[in-house]
Amino acid sequence: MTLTNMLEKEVLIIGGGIAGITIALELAQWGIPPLLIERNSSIGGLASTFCCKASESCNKCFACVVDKRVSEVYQNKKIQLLTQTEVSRIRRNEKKFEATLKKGRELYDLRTNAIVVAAGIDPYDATQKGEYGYGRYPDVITAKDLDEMLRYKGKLIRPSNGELPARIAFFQCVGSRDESIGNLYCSQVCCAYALRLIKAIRYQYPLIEVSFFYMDIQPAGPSFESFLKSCREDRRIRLIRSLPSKIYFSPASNLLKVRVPDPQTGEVAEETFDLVVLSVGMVLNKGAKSLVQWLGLNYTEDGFIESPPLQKGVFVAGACSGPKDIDRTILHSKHIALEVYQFLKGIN
Amino acid sequence: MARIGIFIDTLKGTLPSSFRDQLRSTLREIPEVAFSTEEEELVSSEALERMSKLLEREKVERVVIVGGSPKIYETSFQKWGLPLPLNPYLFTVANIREQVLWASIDEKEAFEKAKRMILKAIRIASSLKPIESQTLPLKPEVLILGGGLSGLSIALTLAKAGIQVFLVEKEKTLGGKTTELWKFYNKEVEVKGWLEQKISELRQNPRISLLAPAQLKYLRGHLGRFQATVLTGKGEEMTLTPSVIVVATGYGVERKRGGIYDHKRVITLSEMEKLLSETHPPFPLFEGKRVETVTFLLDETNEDIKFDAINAIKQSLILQGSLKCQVTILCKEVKVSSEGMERLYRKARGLGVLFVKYEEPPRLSLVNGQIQVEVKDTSILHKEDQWTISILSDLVVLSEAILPHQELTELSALLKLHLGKRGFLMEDNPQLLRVRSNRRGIFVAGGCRFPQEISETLFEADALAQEVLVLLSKGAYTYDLSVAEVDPKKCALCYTCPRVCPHSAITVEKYAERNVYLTFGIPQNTQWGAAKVDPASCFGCGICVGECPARAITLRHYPDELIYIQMGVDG
Amino acid sequence: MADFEPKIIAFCCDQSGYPSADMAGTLRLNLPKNVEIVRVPCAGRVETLYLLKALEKGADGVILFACYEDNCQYLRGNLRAKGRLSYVHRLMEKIGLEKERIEICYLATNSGVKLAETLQRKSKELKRLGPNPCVDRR
Amino acid sequence: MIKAEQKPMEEILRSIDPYKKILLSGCGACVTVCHAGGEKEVGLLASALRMARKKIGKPLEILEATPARQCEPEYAQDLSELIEKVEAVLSLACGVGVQTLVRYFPKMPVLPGVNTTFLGETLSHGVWEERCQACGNCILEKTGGICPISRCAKQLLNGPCGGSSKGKCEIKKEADCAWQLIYDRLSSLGQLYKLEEIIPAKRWGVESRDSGLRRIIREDLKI
Repeated sequence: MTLTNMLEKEVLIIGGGIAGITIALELAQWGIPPLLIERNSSIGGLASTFCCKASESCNKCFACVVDKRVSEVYQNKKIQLLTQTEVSRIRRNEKKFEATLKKGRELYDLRTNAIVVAAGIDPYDATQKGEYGYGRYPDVITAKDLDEMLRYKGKLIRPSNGELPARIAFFQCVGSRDESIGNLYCSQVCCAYALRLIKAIRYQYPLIEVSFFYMDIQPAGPSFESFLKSCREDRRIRLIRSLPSKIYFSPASNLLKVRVPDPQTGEVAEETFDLVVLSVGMVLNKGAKSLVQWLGLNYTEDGFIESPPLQKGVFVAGACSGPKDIDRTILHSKHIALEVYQFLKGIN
Repeated sequence: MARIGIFIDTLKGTLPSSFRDQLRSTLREIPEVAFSTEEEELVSSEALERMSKLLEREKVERVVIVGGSPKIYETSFQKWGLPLPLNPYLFTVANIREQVLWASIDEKEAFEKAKRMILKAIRIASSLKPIESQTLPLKPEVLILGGGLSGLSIALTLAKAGIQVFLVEKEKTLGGKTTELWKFYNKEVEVKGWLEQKISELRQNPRISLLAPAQLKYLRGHLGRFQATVLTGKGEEMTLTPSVIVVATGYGVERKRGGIYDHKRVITLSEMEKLLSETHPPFPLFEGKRVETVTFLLDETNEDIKFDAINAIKQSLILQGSLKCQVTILCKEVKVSSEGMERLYRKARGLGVLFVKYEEPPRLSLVNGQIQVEVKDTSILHKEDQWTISILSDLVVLSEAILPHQELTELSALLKLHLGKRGFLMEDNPQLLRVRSNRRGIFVAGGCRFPQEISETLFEADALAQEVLVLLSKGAYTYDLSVAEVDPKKCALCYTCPRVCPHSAITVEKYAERNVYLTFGIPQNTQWGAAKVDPASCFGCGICVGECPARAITLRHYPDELIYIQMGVDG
Repeated sequence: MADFEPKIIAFCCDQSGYPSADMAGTLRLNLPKNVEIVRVPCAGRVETLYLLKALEKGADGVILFACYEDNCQYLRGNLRAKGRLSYVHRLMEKIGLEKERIEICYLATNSGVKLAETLQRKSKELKRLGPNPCVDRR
Repeated sequence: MIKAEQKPMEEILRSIDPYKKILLSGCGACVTVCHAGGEKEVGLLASALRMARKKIGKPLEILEATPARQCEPEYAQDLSELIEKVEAVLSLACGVGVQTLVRYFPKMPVLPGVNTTFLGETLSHGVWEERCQACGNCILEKTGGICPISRCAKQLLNGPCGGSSKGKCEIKKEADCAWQLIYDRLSSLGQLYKLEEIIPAKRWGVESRDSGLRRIIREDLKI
């Protein structure tokens, strides 16, 4: 049997990632109690699976900020939170929106004045880059896999044998800046993200050697320059401007082989790695597609959701409107929160 | 002996019943315990209602909650403003779930540990003192320092929301560095008109008082009661009393000088922007002669700044695309991490703009009135095969070094704000969420913290406006007195606490009735100086407490006693 | 000596140490048996005197869980804690007490694993060092 | 104000070695301000001493007190109740405070816990520098307000020595040459002519301690 509940809210926020959370908290501060819905059983989204990437000192990854905000939402009684809930239909009825929400077997009929789409992003599916062997070679993992490993296990291992890797390679721009797959955009966050992971790993395991393969290093935030300098000064971190085209697996040695140019001479030689980490880029969350359709939103050239949308009362926040790191997602969401407030109060 | 009520939160059955039974028999033996009761989920509103009634009926003076992490209860009691008959600071929590049940294996051991923790919580409860809250009225008045893009968009947003804004700009004109831009990289509109529109809106807004040219001379006071002395261009002093201050004074630039860099054909990105705005197709002219080759030289400084690459690529598209120039861009990294930039970069390459990534700094020299740029191309991997390219250019366009403003050090001292390692305002501390400063009531945005591209600057400005508006929206700031407090009789006036307080919440004021330095025989009513914590500006961290050499400061919600009991040690 | 279970007093900053201890619980990580978690609003609240008193009145070891540098909610609480700890280390050297008994460990809100590992490691270290000879065990 | 520095732990331990019960007395004035002997420092030292003695198997009992100013008779006398209970006093006050206790408690050993270092100024938090030697006849008016007695290693009164180089002192390389500072200061005040006046040699035997114990007497204040 399905139960149908009636709800009347000023704002519906779709997506409980850092963008949705920030907006919910900001609106609650205004005294506007929002409804925050999240498809998964817990909120925090992608960023809440990230580990702290500090080395000797904080490397400004902002992961801890997400954790703090998540617990604030759980404690804030002004925010109505529905987890494991999805939108099954939205339509505009004059000035209001009518949405049907589905939580397990329960249905909610919601009337709301404003909708915030904070659907977030998916990491690029690395199996599509077959040449890197993700999904086939156990020791080829994505940066997200590595991040979760460090957060929940606290240690670095080779998935194939559980041992500590001695040589790691990071491949940048997997799914970004790539004409062959049609992603003609920079995901903006992966350089700093991967370098922070590298710093954290190097701090925890002083003997590990890391090679970082990249096209162009993209800066992030005010202290990036000194951070990058410290990476360059680390003799066990090699920054190599070249993206290997293929990963070979040697079953006999259980190692990954990559053709690598020597940063000093430029000679290309085959090198072996214990672990290869793919810095996967961002693509729009798959679940957002139906929202785009129901609300009549537009996609950007890069396949994200256009923000600000043309429709009144609909707002698009966070990385689903284009790649953003945690820091900029928070700023963007506060900006959206203000716009929502101005819309509801009729200020323009 | 205070009467203590015990609430056992079973956390939907997480606390096993055998455990609870043992616990209740233990609790019966403790004389302070007035009653103990169980709840399935203590943070639910029904349970809180029952709690409230029970507290009233049993007339308990302190409450111990046995359950999960205190973090799940504290906000419930302290921030929801529940009408509990007991001061929220008279509650304490024994965190059995996280620290015992989930951390130990042996059941017997677990119970012993839990018992110790509960006994400790009872001791803590007996030591607790109520803490009241206070309200500070905040009138809707904001002082903004800096009339650049950040400052003026914040001013407009605040004014629209009904805030009275004083905008202080040291120059006569508004707009700051943005006035040097001709076109957006991602829109067809010209920046000039867009900016002028904003400025005229600002000038017409009755809620915005524009003070330009003017400068901040002194600042006293705290959140809600700032006293700012502003020196106007006419040399008059004005005193403003804003509730909140926004600092958006922008950044400085410095172009490379000396030798060839002084040559007139070496220009900056903003000079090129101006040249392009004045150019009529089919081609650009420099001193009356056609410009055919342009070379951009980027990244000699500031690896963290993105907008130089944006502007260079934007300009190259115009030069190469419609003005028939050959453009070369020399850079260390192609910084395309801005929306749409990868596409523009590819478009530029498609049009024939050459990108050369260098490691060693390119050399400039004068050859027949043109600038020759020599650079080693690193795009060939094999180092021995890398050759040096030499480009004869009609114009060389430099990116400027982005620096903190000269006056920023002085301003930071005036406002008691932290200066980061690079000399910009505030350290890059994630907890400040970019727009907050070390002081409550002062916010920082724009280039004086970190120079960014226009759309990012605008998001940041809005994020700041949001914070300010939320703070001012209730007309008052209500806060608990869970803050540091100086005992003026013990204060040695050593100035340690005003120096160490990260929030500049402590000042030395004449308010104390009597001080140890008064010798015998002097009338008691003499007002004497002592350090004083402004409770509305204090964040309650307790740094000053540990630093005070006279041990004259107490942190009201974390006194010595509370810490010693937790340590299991007598003070 | 075999059953010596060192007493560790762990000062936990409310911004990092305490939530990390909660997270360690959530992840069901084992903590050493004899740990006193002392919750403080900021590592900067931990006075030099508390560190000494902890050693004087019963702890075999002390850990100060503070936030990483440049990530302190109160900007410099972690730095002050570090300064105070260095003062205590100097004193301990003079007294002839092993410096390893007091340690500062930097965490973020989400460092549950690191907190548990650090406490386990400390407990092992202290077992090796033996009981604190300065404790007033009256 | 008076600046002091805690004595090395070894020296303090040696001096209190014979005693089982002592009073550790701080002072609420100068030594509190320079973080050498206020209530905080008293607590820290007491705890450290107890541990040090416990470790060598000779437990020490310590009473703690921090009078507002140990150098005033009344405050010092307030300690009498505590002093009766102990075998010795370890004082973290300056040398003056120690001697005040000595005067009022003739049979009680009073041991210094700090070295009274100089009369100085706070340069920044935690950094102090000497500014005055209490020479007894101030010449700051003639030297642009910078004291060559305390700040010149050689206490020269009429210009720098030959060792002044690039504005730095030859005795302590990191210190500024006092006479360079005096010159710069007078020059910025437009008072360089003051340098032409010869400052006569100090009459140490009359103005200063070379003539024996100094004493100030204000007949008008006497009760």
